[in-house]
Amino acid sequence: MALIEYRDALNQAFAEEIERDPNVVLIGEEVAQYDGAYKVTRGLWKKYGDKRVMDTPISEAAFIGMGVGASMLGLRPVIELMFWSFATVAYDQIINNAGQIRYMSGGLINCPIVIRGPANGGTNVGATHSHTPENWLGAIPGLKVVSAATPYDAKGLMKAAIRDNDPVMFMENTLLYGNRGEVPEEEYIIPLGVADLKREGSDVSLIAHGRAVLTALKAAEILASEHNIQADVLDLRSIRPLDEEAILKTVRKTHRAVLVDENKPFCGVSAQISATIMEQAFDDLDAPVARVCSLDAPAIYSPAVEPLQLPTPERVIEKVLKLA
Amino acid sequence: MALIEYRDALNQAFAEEIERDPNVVLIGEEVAQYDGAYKVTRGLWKKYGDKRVMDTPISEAAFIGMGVGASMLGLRPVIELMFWSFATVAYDQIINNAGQIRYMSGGLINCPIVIRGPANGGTNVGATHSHTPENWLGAIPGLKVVSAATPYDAKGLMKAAIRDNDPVMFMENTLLYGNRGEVPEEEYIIPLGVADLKREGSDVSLIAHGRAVLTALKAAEILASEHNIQADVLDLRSIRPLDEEAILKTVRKTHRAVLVDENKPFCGVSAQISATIMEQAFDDLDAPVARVCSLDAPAIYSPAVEPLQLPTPERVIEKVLKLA
Amino acid sequence: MPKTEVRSTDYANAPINENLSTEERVKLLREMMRIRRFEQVALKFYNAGKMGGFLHLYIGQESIAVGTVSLMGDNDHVITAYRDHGHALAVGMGMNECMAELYGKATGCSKGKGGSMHYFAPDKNYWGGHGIVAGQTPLGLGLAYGIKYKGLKGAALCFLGDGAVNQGVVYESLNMASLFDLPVIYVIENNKYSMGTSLERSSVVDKCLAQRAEAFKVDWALANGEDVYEVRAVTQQALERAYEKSRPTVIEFQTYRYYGHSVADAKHKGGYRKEEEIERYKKQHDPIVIFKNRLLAEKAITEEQFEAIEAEIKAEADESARFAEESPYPTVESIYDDVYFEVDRQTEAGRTGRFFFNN
Amino acid sequence: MPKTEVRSTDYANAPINENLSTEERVKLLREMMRIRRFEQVALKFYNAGKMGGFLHLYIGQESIAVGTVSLMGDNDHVITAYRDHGHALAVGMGMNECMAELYGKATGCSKGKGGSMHYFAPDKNYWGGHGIVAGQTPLGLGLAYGIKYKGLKGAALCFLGDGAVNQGVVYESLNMASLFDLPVIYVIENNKYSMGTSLERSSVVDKCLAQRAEAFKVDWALANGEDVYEVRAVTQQALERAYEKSRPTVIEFQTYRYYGHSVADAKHKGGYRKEEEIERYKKQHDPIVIFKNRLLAEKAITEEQFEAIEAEIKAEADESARFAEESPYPTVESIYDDVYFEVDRQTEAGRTGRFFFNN
Ligand SMILES: Cc1ncc(C[n+]2csc(CCOP(=O)(O)OP(=O)(O)O)c2C)c(N)n1
Ligand SMILES: Cc1ncc(C[n+]2csc(CCOP(=O)(O)OP(=O)(O)O)c2C)c(N)n1
Ligand SMILES: [Mg+2]
Ligand SMILES: [Mg+2]
Repeated sequence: MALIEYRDALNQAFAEEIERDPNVVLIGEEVAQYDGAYKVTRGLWKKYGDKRVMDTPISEAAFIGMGVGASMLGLRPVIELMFWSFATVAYDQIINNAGQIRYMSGGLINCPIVIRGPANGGTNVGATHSHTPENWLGAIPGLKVVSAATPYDAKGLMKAAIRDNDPVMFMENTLLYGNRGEVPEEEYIIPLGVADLKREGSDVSLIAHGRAVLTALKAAEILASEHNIQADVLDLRSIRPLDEEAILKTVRKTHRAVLVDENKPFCGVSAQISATIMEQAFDDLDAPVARVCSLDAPAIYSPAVEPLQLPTPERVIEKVLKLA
Repeated sequence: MALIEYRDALNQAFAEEIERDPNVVLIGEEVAQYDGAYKVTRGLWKKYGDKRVMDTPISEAAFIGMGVGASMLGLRPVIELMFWSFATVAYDQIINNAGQIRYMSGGLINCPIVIRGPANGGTNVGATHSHTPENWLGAIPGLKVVSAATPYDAKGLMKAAIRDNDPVMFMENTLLYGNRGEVPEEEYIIPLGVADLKREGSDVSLIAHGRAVLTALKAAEILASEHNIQADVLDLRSIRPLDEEAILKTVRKTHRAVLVDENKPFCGVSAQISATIMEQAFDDLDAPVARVCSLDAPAIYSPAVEPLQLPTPERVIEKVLKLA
Repeated sequence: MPKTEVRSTDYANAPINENLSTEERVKLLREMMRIRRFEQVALKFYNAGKMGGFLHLYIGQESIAVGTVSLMGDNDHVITAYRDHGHALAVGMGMNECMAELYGKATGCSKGKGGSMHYFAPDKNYWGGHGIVAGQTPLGLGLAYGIKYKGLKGAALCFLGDGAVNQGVVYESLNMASLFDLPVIYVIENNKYSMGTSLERSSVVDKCLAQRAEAFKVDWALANGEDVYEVRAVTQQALERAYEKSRPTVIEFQTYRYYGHSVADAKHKGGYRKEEEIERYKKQHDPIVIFKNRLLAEKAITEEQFEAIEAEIKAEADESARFAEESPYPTVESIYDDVYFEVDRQTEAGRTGRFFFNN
Repeated sequence: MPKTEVRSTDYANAPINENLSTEERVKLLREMMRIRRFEQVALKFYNAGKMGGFLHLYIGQESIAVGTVSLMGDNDHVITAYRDHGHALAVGMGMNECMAELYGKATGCSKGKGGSMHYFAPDKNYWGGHGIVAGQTPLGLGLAYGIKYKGLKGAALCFLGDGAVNQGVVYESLNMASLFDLPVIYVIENNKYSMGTSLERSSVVDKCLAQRAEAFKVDWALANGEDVYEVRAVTQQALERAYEKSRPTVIEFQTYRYYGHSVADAKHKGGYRKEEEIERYKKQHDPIVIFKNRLLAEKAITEEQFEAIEAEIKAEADESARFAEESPYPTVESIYDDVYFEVDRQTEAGRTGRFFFNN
């Protein structure tokens, strides 16, 4: 297996799907001639040309709406938001047109698009550029939401997202783009709705998605080496559909859960997971489910402070130790 | 005390605040000459003129942004969204400009605006017009979110919202506009962040906001009369700030809670409340916290079916009986 | 950029109209009458409490939907806003599924899920019915983009109101249509009011709204929408521009709605517009009366034939109400259908993970 | 609507310029030099890893911020996008708080919370510094609205880029500015690229971007931004229009950025733009060189005086880096400050209910 970067794993997924299906087209700001602001689409325009890889003006509402309209005719647009934060200027097109058109048409219209891009804090770009909208979008029935933590997952999930016949909101992470991981040569697909137990333990369940999975894994190592606590680390991978069985399974095994989530806490993904465990595994709990989220304020710029606004292994460990 | 309609209670709040503070200005589509699409601003343009009550083009992003800009100079715009659902076309202005500008400026800029309008399903206007964004907006630190269930609360909370120096998202309800309730002649204000125990019981806590409070109250009556179960009915009134003490108090009293919420369940307000109880009153619970939310799909149009998509007293009762 | 030229002022002589057979001419009239009658029946039953939500009537504007849609070929597509019954019937949707939709019945065109504002018939190249003002304009762009991507010669007709032009997404779309040479035709149905706000109170224009297209080097035309021949002649030029040059156009048709913005609009008569104004339009500018008189003059139709059509259409509309009345409502369980393609079909993807979160 | 006329082509003779004292002229040059030097120092320490996030340099465009801002009176306000250091220094912000902001220090103008893209100084009528492309344009409208509401004679200068004009909210704002007679001046700083995309690849225009204002009957002007006299002359006309008629204007200044879009923009040299192009602008169109030569010709300044200013400014900039370096970082606890006015002040409202939800 090759050791490749997260961005290149995505890039492979795009290339393979462009080759496989003539309806797949990449659309967004700077995705073509510039190779993508974060080089995720590097080389694709050069290889596949204007038709398959298309630069747009800074008009997110119009180009996402255009993608939705084209998808109604059977195209499979894969649309980059340079930052997922910029979804706010295209929100109506995402929520109402991508999200509701199938329903409002009684199922007559399908919307097989992917909207993708980085959705994370931690890069000192300030509050407007550091939103984590997986809870915003997961809250909308009609949309699917995916979040990938590793190169392997990024590729497999992206291929599934492109082939999926529903609108998939795909959350990447600028801090992960340069991470390397093993990705097989042969084709593979990771279905949406399947969580991945990234570490096996027995004493506590750490449940996370996206970069928080890496935070949880780090915490788990320290818990094991310094506190003799063995943690399950469950990577949700897909927020909606959600692999509730996997969540319940780990909780029923360890009887304790700490949710690690770069979302803010109020109505964040972690709130939903906590409520789920409340509703379905209450009697299995030996302690209340705890949450480690981003500190509940707009993202601070200061490079010295922002890392501490996100969940850290230390905060995770602290919570785990309190539960025990 | 006069028995007046919810819309008129709001109307009184506007009139009183316009008279009190020369910086208060009402802005929105059809709020002036047309008296408001739902007649909430009836007569105010006639009385106070163009300067204080202002019609706009159908340009929500621009007029909300205009309000934010004006508020930076000290005005107190009260901006109507004809439906809160239309926030999607102005989302950037709400989330990033109203919500984050104070933070990004290190506290140098204040944004004392109110954005208001109906935020509810149940009127057979389809998915795009039936969003309940209190969870979307509550999730944004920097914003405040309020939801009023009665004429009395509507007036008192609106006055507090207008005087508040932070951006307040005020959720009304087209199905409540015509409801009558007692409103005192003399001036009063209801602070944000204070829940209201609308019914006292001992066996179970029903926690709700907005129109769901009325649903909970109906359920409570039937529970009392038919099942001899006495329910506390707690009206949150304010989503952010949230009166957690009141929530914990009722839960610690009854040891059982059913959350009634017209939000969809995924990352809805009820998810946050459930997580809160999990975190802070786990040991007080005799049963898992249950939720009765809108059925988790886009809002259906059909007038015969939509009422059943929202929480009903029957669904609340069913949940309560399961807990007991 | 010059206003799109239309050579003749009697649009009956425009190439696209002069070769119309008698049958085709009568069909134009008939389609307009169908829309009007359908809505009159809908209004009756709306007032009788059979429907919920809004009912935005198209009555007074029929010539625009019928004229434009009558030109559509296989690769042409339509999309519009919430005042959508006219376009729906014009593309050939049946009154039955349209009326049943208003009743919120499972037999409705959108299974009772969309309602008045959300009619759809993709099989007829009709993509809705959209409730968020101007939200459909980038979708129209996307249809045009899709047509071009597939290498087809066709156009997307995207309708919007005179109030909708003040949503920014319209200008984003115009720039992109022009930049990428997309065959989209934005048709502004200027009925002079957006709810209770007159054009003058919402929009600053030089000559007209369509002229704003110049900012993006998009061709435009201003035309009188009351004459279905004129509508066709002007639209045809835009279609040719789309087919031959893959270039967009903005057309503004002057028109008028007789009823309120939606049914519950007490102020529309004598409030924000004078009763005399409404009466003047009805008397002097009614697209059905005008076209009927023209066909009578052309001897394409007789008064008796007209009445026969009236009767047929009345029967069709009445029958649609009966059909709607007798149709079943959707079940509560069906609330969860049509949310996800994969779930509906119970594909592998649709069976993996949890999709709905009520407990 | 005619392009705003500027009578003389030597803008030194424009009324607003001809009466400038020598001191005032030198100050214009000095302010431009301040911006450049500040950014050069910032770049050095950015590359040394002292800062995070983006750093969008204004170098090459200094004449625009300095020229426009030099005209501002007490009731005039400024707002801009993320390329905001120039406007910030031009309104009189100190290098110290600006540099400290880049370092993310508590002594920064936004307490280290905003960073490079989010400078603010309301006491100097400077309202940011905004990261979302064109998101500031309705705020500019609101400043103008607020000025008018308060009965003041003033204007809001709202800056945006050539790529930003394709956000719809710009057109919504123009329509409203025109409709409500609001004294806002939109200043497009056309540096020919939005990130890696040339104007031609993003925007269809007839004569220029500013001309799009005609669609809303808003006056406009296209001007060369490299000459600070021209910037002042053209802006002054817009200000007068704002003061006297409460009417908006769109001005487009042609300009150029020497560096990449932000510092990490490998493709800006020899990628999306030729090295020769950059060199040509630096050699022939540099606003500081041009103005320096003019002042030398006018005998308003000597080469020695110029060098003395250089030295002063260099000291000021170096000192700002020292100040920033030695300043403390914000505490982790301060993350929760500046979210809510009421909480910060612990008013009754700020002590009621829970505001933050980490456990
Ligand atoms: C974004 C948005 N804002 C407001 C509304 C409410 N609304 C529905 S129709 C309408 C008026 C639109 O007028 P116009 O575009 O002229 O179309 P017409 O109704 O005349 O056909 C308004 C304000 C909406 N549906 N969506
Ligand atoms: C809504 C939004 N979309 C995209 C971006 C990313 N972005 C930041 S600056 C920029 C280019 C803007 O170019 P222009 O307006 O010409 O200004 P310049 O950088 O040249 O000063 C882009 C695409 C953003 N910040 N906001
Ligand atoms: Mg209209
Ligand atoms: Mg630029």
